[in-house]
Formats: sequence, structure tokens, C-alpha cells
Amino acid sequence: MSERPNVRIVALLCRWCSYAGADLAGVSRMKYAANVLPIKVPCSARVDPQLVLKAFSEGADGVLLAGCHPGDCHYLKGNYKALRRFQLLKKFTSQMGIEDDRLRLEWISASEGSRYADVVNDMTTKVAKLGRLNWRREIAIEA
Amino acid sequence: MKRLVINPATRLEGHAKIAIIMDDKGEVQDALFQTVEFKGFESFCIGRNAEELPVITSRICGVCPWAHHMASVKATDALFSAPPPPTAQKVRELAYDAFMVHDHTAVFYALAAPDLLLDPDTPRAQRNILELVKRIGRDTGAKVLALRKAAADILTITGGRATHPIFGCPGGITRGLSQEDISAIRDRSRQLVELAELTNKVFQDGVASKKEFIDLFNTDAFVNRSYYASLVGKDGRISFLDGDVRVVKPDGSTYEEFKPASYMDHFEEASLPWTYMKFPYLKNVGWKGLQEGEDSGLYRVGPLARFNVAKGFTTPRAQEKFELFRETLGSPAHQTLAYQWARVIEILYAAERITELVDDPELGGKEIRSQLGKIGEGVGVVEAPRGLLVHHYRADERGVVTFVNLIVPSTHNNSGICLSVKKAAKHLIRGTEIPEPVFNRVEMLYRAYDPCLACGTHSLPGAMPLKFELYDSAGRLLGSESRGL
Amino acid sequence: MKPERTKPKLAIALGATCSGCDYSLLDLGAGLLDVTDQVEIVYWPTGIDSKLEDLQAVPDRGVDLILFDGAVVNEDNLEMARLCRKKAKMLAAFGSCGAYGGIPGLINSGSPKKILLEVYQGLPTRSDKAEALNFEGEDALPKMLGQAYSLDQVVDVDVYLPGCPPPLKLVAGLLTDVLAGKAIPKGTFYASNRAVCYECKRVKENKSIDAIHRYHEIQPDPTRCLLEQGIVCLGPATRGGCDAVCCTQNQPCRGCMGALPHSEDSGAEMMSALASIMELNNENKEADYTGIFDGLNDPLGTFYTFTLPKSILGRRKVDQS
Amino acid sequence: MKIGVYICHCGTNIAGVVDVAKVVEFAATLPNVAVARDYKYMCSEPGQNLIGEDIRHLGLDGVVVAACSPTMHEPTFQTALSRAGANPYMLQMASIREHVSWVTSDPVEATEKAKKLVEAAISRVSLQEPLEKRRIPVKQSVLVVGGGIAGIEAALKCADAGKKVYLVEKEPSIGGHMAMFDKTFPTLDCSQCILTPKMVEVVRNENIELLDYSEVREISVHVGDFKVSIVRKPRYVDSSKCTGCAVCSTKCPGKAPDEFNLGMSKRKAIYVPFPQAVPLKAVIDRESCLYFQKNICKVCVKFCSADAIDFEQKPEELELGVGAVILATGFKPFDARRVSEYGYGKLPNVITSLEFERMTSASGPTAGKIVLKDGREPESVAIVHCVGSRNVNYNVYCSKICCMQSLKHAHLLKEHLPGVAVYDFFIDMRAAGKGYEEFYKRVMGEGTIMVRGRPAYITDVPSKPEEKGKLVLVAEDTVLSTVMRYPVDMVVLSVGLEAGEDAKELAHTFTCSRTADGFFLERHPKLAPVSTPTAGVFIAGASQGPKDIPESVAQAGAAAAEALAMMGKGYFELEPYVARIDEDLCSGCGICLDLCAYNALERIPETGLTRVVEALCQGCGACVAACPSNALDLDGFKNNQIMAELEGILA
Repeated sequence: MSERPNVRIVALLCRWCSYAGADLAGVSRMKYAANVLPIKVPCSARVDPQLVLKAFSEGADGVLLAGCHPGDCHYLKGNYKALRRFQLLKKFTSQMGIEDDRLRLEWISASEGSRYADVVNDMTTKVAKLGRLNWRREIAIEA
Repeated sequence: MKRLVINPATRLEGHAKIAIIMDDKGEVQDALFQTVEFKGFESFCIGRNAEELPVITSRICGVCPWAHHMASVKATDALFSAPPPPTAQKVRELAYDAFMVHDHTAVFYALAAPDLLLDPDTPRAQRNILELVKRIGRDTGAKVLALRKAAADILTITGGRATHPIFGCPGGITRGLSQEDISAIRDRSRQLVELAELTNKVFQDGVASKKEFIDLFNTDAFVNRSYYASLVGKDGRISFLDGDVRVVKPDGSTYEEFKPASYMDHFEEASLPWTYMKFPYLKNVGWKGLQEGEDSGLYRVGPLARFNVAKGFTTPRAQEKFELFRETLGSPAHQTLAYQWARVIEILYAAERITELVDDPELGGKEIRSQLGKIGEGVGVVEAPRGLLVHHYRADERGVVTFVNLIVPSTHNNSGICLSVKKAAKHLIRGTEIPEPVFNRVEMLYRAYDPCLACGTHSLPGAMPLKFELYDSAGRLLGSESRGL
Repeated sequence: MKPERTKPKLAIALGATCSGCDYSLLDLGAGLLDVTDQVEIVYWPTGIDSKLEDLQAVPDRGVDLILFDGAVVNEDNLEMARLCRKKAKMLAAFGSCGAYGGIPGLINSGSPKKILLEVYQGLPTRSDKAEALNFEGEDALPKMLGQAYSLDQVVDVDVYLPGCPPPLKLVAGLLTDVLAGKAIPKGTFYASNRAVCYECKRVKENKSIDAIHRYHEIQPDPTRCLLEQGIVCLGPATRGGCDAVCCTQNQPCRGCMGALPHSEDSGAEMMSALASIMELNNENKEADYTGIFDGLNDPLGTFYTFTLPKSILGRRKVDQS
Repeated sequence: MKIGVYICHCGTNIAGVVDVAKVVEFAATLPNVAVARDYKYMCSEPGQNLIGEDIRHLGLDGVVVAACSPTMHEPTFQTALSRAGANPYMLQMASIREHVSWVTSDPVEATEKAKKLVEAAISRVSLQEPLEKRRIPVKQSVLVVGGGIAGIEAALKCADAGKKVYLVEKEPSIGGHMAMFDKTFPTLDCSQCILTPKMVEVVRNENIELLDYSEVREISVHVGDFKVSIVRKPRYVDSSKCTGCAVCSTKCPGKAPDEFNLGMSKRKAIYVPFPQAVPLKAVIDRESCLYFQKNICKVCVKFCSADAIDFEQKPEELELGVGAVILATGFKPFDARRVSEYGYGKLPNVITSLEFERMTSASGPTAGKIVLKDGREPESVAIVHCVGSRNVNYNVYCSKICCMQSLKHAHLLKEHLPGVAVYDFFIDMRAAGKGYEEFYKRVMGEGTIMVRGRPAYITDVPSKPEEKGKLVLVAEDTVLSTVMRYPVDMVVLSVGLEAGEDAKELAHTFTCSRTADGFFLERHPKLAPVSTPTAGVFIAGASQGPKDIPESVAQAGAAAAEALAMMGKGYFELEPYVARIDEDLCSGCGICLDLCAYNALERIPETGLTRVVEALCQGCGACVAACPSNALDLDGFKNNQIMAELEGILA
């Protein structure tokens, strides 16, 4: 990326597929935006919507959820739950004024290193276009 | 000229203020009753599911939650084209009557009674329900509170709890009454009649039978010849939940009668820069400012309005009292202080009505919901204890609210209150001094309206602290005086 | 009777509230008198004609317990909250508004400016649409703070008494503890640490649902769990203490008792729970679940009716403009 | 809390891009950090010792290693911690190679990102808790479900290793489909001859308890100790007395179609399934028994010298406890009726491959003669491959054995009826296997006519005189690409293999899943082909997918080996990541109960609250995220730990 956007994207990666996919991107020396900050979770189903909301309220400009492709979940059916939670959560976050591109769910398998790199770059570009979210839960009141 | 410093702390409770504007000659030019509360329900209800509005809007006011709940439920009945089945209607009416007792008694004993029954020399600090209880004797006090609890019980049986009911839904109610419920209600209904009789006796002996009070009622400064608006049942008698809106002229003759749904063609609101309150007036007569008489669109709602609009009650004992009321004060009764008396009589009606309903076979029916129909628009109008209450919603095809308009009784009465205050002030104030009697009198006046501005202000209706401000015609503050702050 | 030890001082103050919390105290009936006998009420505008001076006159931390009823939406509320904090030995967030922002907190779903415009210009019965927009400027009127806050978002709070209104038995519980001079740990909730379901009498069988219904659309089986019948009930994510009164009335819990211990956001908890069991029997490669939540028109209003200001996001995005 | 932070250069892999010194310097400033070092290769012996030394001398209770991905070296450093006396789970790795230095070009950005990951790891590790791998003792006994060749093989292997084995077979005799075959390809040795000894060995081996004519009713899946309840159906013959003499059978008046011969012959109401049956005991079929139907007869009682007949027998229920389960429930042949255009069931001389097997078997209905329904010997026979297989309308998969089976049949035809004309219709000839291709050549050498094409339909309506009284196969010969009509006397449909009827229930009972085609799903197609997602449950034979005898036997051995290895170790070792529930917070709402893929959550009957069955929990955390009252949390991935990592990463 020529100009470096200062946005921060938290990536919640399932341990078996997406985190391994990210590893592969590394092993294959694929260059992608440094804006992504990975956190390893056992399964996309472990991700509590509160974690996503917390990420936004703590200063993330985008949140990426990634898990195994449907049917490939290491825990059989975890990613289906992740998908359903994502759809409901998304409905809520858009009501709260958080733009669509800031919250994203992707299926990234252990063999899809390049896909991980592409998703990160694409999301970084889109979020950068939206700029910093700098969420304010409370408008500060002077003491 | 005496200049009073305004203690900033007074603003803390400044939910209601009275501003009096003098002309250059030191004559009262205008008196403005000002509230500063603002919540914005009309706005944040938009986007919600329509069926949630009975839950949300009941929170407009913790003093009259049932009124808002019921108006909202009726509005959603209409919005979902789902007229409630007879059983639901009857349970609704029964609960609502219990609520009327619950609310009216609180108002009477907590506000009116201290003014009317305690010795005039009672220090203000002790002019409250707890003190009153001490005066009328702890036993009697406890009795009143216990009897009143019967009303709370009925509300709990029907709506889960007395404050913020879990009760109605579009097209009916969500829980029917079991035989146990009904017999529990029957027991309590007797206590309510007892409470009502007791209260009427207290009023009769303490006030209605006392000449000095009747004279006070009749003092010209406390009489406002205005229009009146309220619901009337098919038989032209007082009805809290159903019927059309009738407006009578100051002379008592009917000015217009219309379906609640068409309220917009008849009411309009002005808003003035110094208050969050709105000023409704009769659209077809027009806004002439705070003026009484037939040319001014100013109208009043509430117990007194109901008494002036309708031709009485359907229950015998209440009807008796009604006739006595008219005998004593004439018809229409423009005496603002008469609000209190009307209120006390309505307690009796509500209690009597419950004893009728509780024996109605349909009350325990199983059919408590009706089929939902086309989704669109709905207006729900009820007689809140303090008068006409309008909820008006529109929703999209999913039943998501796109528009909300609310007119609460104290808003309807806003102009009335201001008028009363102005007239009293004109009568009492000379120069920039605010003489002592003003407080008691003016306070008694607006307490008569029992303005519940929680829907406005957060005081037990009427017990709100008062603050006077004097302005000159240029709007410069001449002085101010606080009371109860 | 001989002069007993000085009674504990009690005050009840108000912010942005419907005052249902303290008004409902009158429903203690005769019980109210027992309480008032044992405490000295220094200030309670709803119940007695008390002067604010009375409260101000009390030395700092001179009131044993102040119940603050209401959210904080304007400068008046804020100053009152701060005054109470100053005067109270123990400050209680009284009711859902004080504890979580409550219904007035729904104002956080939009921008206050917009709301002023809507209420004062947008409505049909308004004749003079142009006027009355200089409220914020008018110093006679308290300034809106731009959003609603829970009490503990503006001052330090000692105990919480949630509920809309708080169940009387919980209020009684707090008063009893205070009268008994019991040490009450900071942050104590006078409510259950378990969810409403624990108190709900409805039968729970199988938590997997295929369709969402709105409570007015179907007549649910009065004996079975509402959620299992597809009605979105916040019971599982909401503090108990209310005896599941709403469920008993065949209506879903709307969460007025707020989030459970260790949880910041009952709305998110419930969204997660609901999405987890939705279409649980349809988990396979082909299922893409598009539109399964179309029936849920209003997540914000559904999951945050009483708790928006206290939730993790707290309010709608503040427009940078 | 004392934390040690170790930044690895990984030669130039990391240090080439990330300014390691800066990261160390930064880390040292963070709370709880007692020491921050960097080293060329942290994973090297000296690198690990560096950590060990600090743990011992500085008394570190948490370690952060910023190096390669944890998938690479987490075990290495965990061991390093244990060796130094620290708990291995007090380690948190920051992947600054795969996730930073290898993917970021700009050194400044890389260094910044590395710092964030390190800070996240530090704030996370300070909330981590010591954890122990879970050890669950394993019962020293095996349940084998299914008495076909795979089940028999697995049972024998485990028994030979000295483990107690329960072999459950739902039929009156073990042997499965293999017992019905005549010859086996490609070696053509007699199926019975090689199978019988193994069957006999089953009853002889005292480690094996044969539960014939029995079915698994239910099982409570607790890793290491499965509680199994089995129903034994009544034979109405006392096995302990019956000698298998079959006199009863000869005298019995009741008749019914013989299942073993696929209904091509009749058997008696009391019967021994087949001569080599194991156990060699009679069984009474209520439906055809005059005593049970009409309450008359009792001839068998009269003639049984052992007086073994017992009409009063009731089903009996057994409770077992086993450490491992091997599912070898086999397959079900494709029902040829479904391919209506081939007329099976309507056209008398269209038969299935399995019927043909019985026909050619000396002990079969025709005593080994290949004859038409009218008793004549066929002059021409057509064999059709892929019936029910490789066809979107039925099964898309290849049944694998049909090609060889068909070739075997072609050969047997030539052997039994020299001069018979044999047409073999195939799509592709799949003869991949030891000696298979050679067998194919041999059969072609025997003069079988190979037609590359799938018959469109089979009819007995002649279109020319020479087709009179014949079955006509209409097929496109895709080699000549012309549609031709082949008149023959007999058609053998080589039916494919399908998952057994009971596969669905079995999968449910044993909480293992199935692939789309209904066969049992292995835990990993390559690396765990006989394991299932449920630890301790293994699969073998055709229940996992179509396969021939040698494969089934090999797989049975593999399954046995897995089970034995597990029992040999004596315990399971499971990751310490388990869900835990705080019963003081649980409201019993039940949200979690049905969403666990492993049934690891159950309602406590007395309290109505939820309990976690540790042994079943796989640690995915689905329930933790779903639990609306935060009563559930996941060891190793606790809410506060992940939150801490989040706050660290965004700090």
C-alpha cells in the first residue's frame, strides 16, 4: 500500500483453519497490510458478539471473523453458529451506525494463505476509505 | 425594586416554573407556566415494533402508566386492525377502573387533602400525605393506605404489577382471568367501594359542606370560562375508555363531537420558546393566547371537563354525588378548584363499576385475543385521570413504527393552567412584590389540575415546587421568588 | 415512647424518570408507614414537600442512603446526581433508568438534536413549525447533554436496585439491610445473580427454534418456555428477582433487570444465545441462513429496550459531522 | 505476577525486518514484565535454556515467546516450561514471523505490529492459569458391532492381544455377506473355506463373548468407559442345549423364504441359517411357526433329543462397560428394483450379483447350478456394471467392488457353462488392486465380450425373430458409438454397495457422523481413517465406505490396533481446554444443552441446572459464547483472557 492507512482491524481467527491459513500466508511470504491484528480462538463459534462490540468500543476500525468453510469445522458445526450470530449482530451494528465494511465474516481454510492475504488487503482498503471509527460510547462530560 | 438572586440549585428541580410578565405600568401582562422536562418519546419510538409501544410509552409516566398503556394498546388495536373481543374489553375496563381509584386517591390524599383538610397553620414541611396520616390518626391513615392497596392488588392480578403493567397487546390482552383471580378481585372491589365512600365523606364533611370553601371555589379570580373536552359514552355519560370526543362551549352547549381518530382536525398545538411544553387549542376556534371565553380556542380537560361535558354516571351512588355537585356549583362548573371534588366522585364511580364488572360472566372468558388484520395507522384515546390522552401511531407493512404523536392531558391543560395562573396573578399581584397569598392560591389552583408532567414534572402530581419570575415587557427579569425549592 | 437512637437519613432524588420507581413505594401500603417511622426522610419530592435546601443543608455524606431514580439526560439531572453523590453515604441507582439508562436511554438510538427537531417541528398538530428551536440556547431551560447516561456513568454508585419498577421486595431488602446497619459491599445488586429463567415456572424442553414470532402474533402455550415457542424473551440474559412476572403474564422478558454478573451487555448475550439456537436443526453445508432474522425488525429496540446507555456500544455512532 | 518476554530473531527471518531490540526495549516497560530478552534462535537448546534459567532464578510465573507461529513451536516451549518446573500453559506465543516479518515489507510497520502482538500476549498471559492435560482411564474391553468379516477380524485381533471382546451380531449367525459368496476375486479361493475357520475361532477364543441375534439398544458415550445396553432376541431354542443337529428342521412343517439364499429357496420355521453357521444353533421364526401362529404342532419339541426348545424365551437385556467401540456394521446391497428400466423383479431372468453368488454356491438354492427360472441352462448371459452406482439418480460414488465382482462372475460362467456367451457391460473398467488387472486380462482371454457402455434398458419384447424369448439389452457401445441390441437368456446386475439401513441410528447412538452418502465419517480422511470424532469409537469395513474383503480385513486390523494402542496406554490424554460452568450463575435456561455437538452438556435432574461432562467436551467454546448468563467459560480461552488480549492488541 502506498499511503499507509492508520486503521486497525482485529482479526478473530479460528485455530484450525483460518489461523493456519494466516500461517501459510506467512510461510509463502505473501505481503499484506500490517493493519490486521490477529487473535487466535479455538473456533469461530467461540467468538462472543460482545468481543466484537468490545473491539469496536476499544478502538478497532474493523473486525474480521474467520473460520473453517461450512462442513469443514473441526468441531463439526461451530462455524454455522458463528454465521448465524454474525447475521444478527450485523443487523444490530448497522442500526448503531457501524458501516457494513467494518464487520466481516470469511471462511478461510488452512490451505488458503493467499485468500487470507487478499481478504486482509481488501478489507484494509475499504475500512481505510471509511476512516477511523474512534467509537465514543459516552460523550465526555466536563467534571 | 427588590431583586432576588436565583440560586442555581433551584434549577435542579426546575421542572416547572411560573413566569409572570408585567407591562410598564406594573400590570400583569402574561403568566406562563413553564416546564423544562424533555424526553423525546415521539422520536425514539420510531423504528420500534409497534406492539412494543404499550410497553415503552407506559414509561412516559410512572404515575399514570395505565393511562398511557391503555391509550397505546388502543392505538395498536387500530394499527393492527384488531378490535379486542368482549372479554378482553371488560378485563381492560375493570383494570382501568382500579387504576382510576389508585391514582385519584393518591392525588386526593397526597395533595388536595393537605390543602383542604389540614389546619391552615400547618407548616408546609408537614403538608404531606405522611403528615396527613398522622393527623387523621395513624389507624385511619393506615386504613386508607390499606384500602388503596386493594386497588394495587387488582392491578397486580390483572397486569402483573401496579406500576408499568404487563397487560394489553394489540387485539386484546395476553393473560385472561381465572376464577381464582376473579374472586380475589371481588373481595377487593368491596374494599374499594368502602374507600370511595370514606373519601367522599371526608370531602363532603371537610369541604363541600363548608361555606368558606364554596366561596373560595366561586372567587372570580379562580373561575375560568373555557371550552371543555372529554370522551362521552354512547349514552352521553362519563366513559374512561371508549366513546367519541365531545367539546362543549363555555355556556355548556355542545360545540363539536368527533371520532377520536380525527383529533387532528380539531386540536392544534402551539409551542413557545420558553418551554418544552406545547400549547394545544381548538383548531376551528383558533389560538388567541391565554384568553377565556367563546372566541378563544383554549379548552380544558380532566375530571371537571368530564363533569361539564357528560350528563353523569351509569352507577347509582356516583350519579347521586354528580347531581349534588351540579346543584352546588352549577353547570357547566367553571370553578377550577372543583376539579378536586369531581375527582373524588369519580373514585366512587370506578369502584362501583368494578363491582358490576366482577360479576359479568364474560369477564372470565377464554377468548382474549382477536385476529390481526391489515397494518397501518392507529389512534388511541382514553380519559386519563387528568383528562384526554391521545396516542397516535403509524407503521410500515412490517409493523415498524414510522410516526408517533402524543398529546398528554397536562399538555391539553397547559393553556388552562397558564390562564388560571395569569388570572389569579393579575388579581393578586401589584407591582413587583409577590405577596404571600399568591403562593397558596396559585398552588392550589394548579394542583387542582394535578398536572402530571412526568409526562412532565417529577413530583407527586401537583406537589411540584414553584418558582416565580417577574419579567418586564422587554423580557428583562425583574425578580423572582421560589416556593418549595 | 422514649427518644430512640437517631434514625437513618433517607433521601429519594430524581433524574430523567417517570418517577414510577418511587411512586410505586406508595404500594407498600401500610408497610410504607413502618418504613417512614424508622427513617428520617430528608428529601423526597415525590412523596413529601421537601425543600432542596434540606438536602443541601445536610453535611456531605450526611444522608445514609439516597435512592436516585432516573437517567441523566440534561444538566439538571447531572447536577442533581453530583449533589446526591456528595451528600450520600450510600448512593443507590434506583430503577432501570438509574442503573442502565432505562427507557429514556433509547434516546441514544438517535441524535438529540434530531429528536428535538422531530418533536417540535415534525408533528402534525404543530401550527408554528418554525419556532421554538433555541432551547439549547435558552438558559432558562436545562441543556441536553447530547445523550442519556446511567447514573454510574456520571458519578460513583454504591448499590444497584434495578427493575422497571424495582420489585418492592427488593426495595424492602435494601431498606432492611440499611436499617439493620448491615455492611453492604460496593457494587451490590439488589437482584438475583441468576437469570429470570431460574424463577420462571414455564417448562423448558428443547431449545432449538425454526421461526421467530412477535408476542402479539401467536397465543403461546401458557405452560411452555416462550423462547422455545419462538418468542424473543430476554429472560436468559437478564437478572432475576422479578419472579419472571412478564413471562407469567404471557409476555416476553424485555430485560429491565439488566445484565447478569460478569456481563457487560445483556443485549449481545441474548443475540448470541438466540442466534445459537435459531435453526439449530438445520446445520449443514447448504444452509446459508440468509434472512433468518428478517422477522427481527429492530434488534436495538428488542435487545436494548432498557439498557442501551450501559451496553458496550452505549449509543448510536456519533456523527463526525 | 512475573512475566518473562523472549523475542526470537529466527536468524534473519524475524530480525531482518523487525527491529528486535526496539521490541525488547518496549516489552521491558510493560506491567508485570520481569525480564525481556532476545536471542538468535529461541527454539534452540540454548534458547530454551535461557527461558529455563529465568524461570528458576527469577521465579517467573508467565512466559511470552515472540517467535514463529505457535502451530510450529508451542509444544517445544511448553516442554521448556515444564522442564523448568513451570506449568506449560503459562506460555503465550506471539507469532511475529508468520504474522509479521514474513508478511510485512516495511520495517517500521513490522516493528509496530510486533510490539502490539507482544503487548497482547503479555496482557493475556498475566490472566492465564496453570492447566493440566486431562487423563481419562480407559476400560480394558472392546465392543465390536457387526459380525461380518471386518467385525470378526477386529474381534480376533483384540482378543489375541488379551482384551475382553464383546462381538454383537444382529443375525442368528455371524459371517455377514462374505458367508454368502462363492468364490473371492481375484484368487478365486472359496469364500466359505477361508471364512469358516475365523468364524469358528470366534467361539473358541475365550476372550470373545459372542452376542449373536442381539442389537445395541443404547450407549452412554463417556470416553474410556462406554455404558452399553444390548438386547438379545429370543431364539426360542436354548443355545446351551442345542447341538445344531437340525433334526427339528427336517421335521418342521412351517416354511418361509430362506433369507440366506435371498428367498430363492425355502427354509423351515425352526432352522439353522446355513451349514457353517456360528453359532451352530437352531432358531425359531415366530412368523412361520405353527405353534406361535396357531398354537398347534410342537413337532420340534417332540424330536429334539436335547430338549432345547423353549417357547417361553423372552428378550434379555445386558449392560456392558467397554473402553473402545469398533463399528463394523457393513453394507446393504443396492435394491435393483429402483432401476425400473432394467426390469428386475418383473423379468424373471434378470437377477442380482448376490443372487448369482448363491446360485453358483454348492450349498446354494440350485446346488451350484446356473439355471434359468425354467431350469434350462442359459446360452448367453449379460453382466451389467455400476447398477445403482456412478449415477446421479441413485449413488454418485463408485461401489468399487462391482468391476472385479463382475469379472469374477464372467469367469464363473465360463467355468460352469463352457460355451456360454458372456457380455460384460461396463462404463470404465476399474481393476486397481493387487492381481486385479491380471485377472481382467485373464477373463478377457476366456472370451467374455466386453461392451463399453451402460445399457439404457432391458426388455423382453422382441423386435426381430432371433430376439424371441430373449432378454434384450439396448445399449450404446461407446467404442463403436452405435446403439445396439443384445439378446441374452440371463442378466446379472452387479449391484453397488450402500450404507446399512441402521447406519443412521447407529451414527446417532454412537455420536459419530456420516458422509452425505450415508457411510460413517472418519475423523480425518487421510490421517485418521478409522477414527471418528468421538474418541474411542472406531470404524472398519464397508460401513465406512465400499471396499472389498482384503481392504475390510486390513481396516479391521487398523481399527483393532487403534483400540489396542488406546487401551495399552491405559488412558486418554485430552487438551485441557474444557468448558466449566459456575452453578451459582446458571439459571437452567437450557440454551447450551442442544447446541453441543458432543452432548457434553446435560441437565442435572434434581436442580434443572446444567452440568459439563468433561470427558466429552472438546473445547470448541460454542456453548461459552452462547451462554447468556456467563455461567460457562472455557479453560485456556477464558472470556477475560481473550478480552485482555484484545485490549493489549488495541492498546
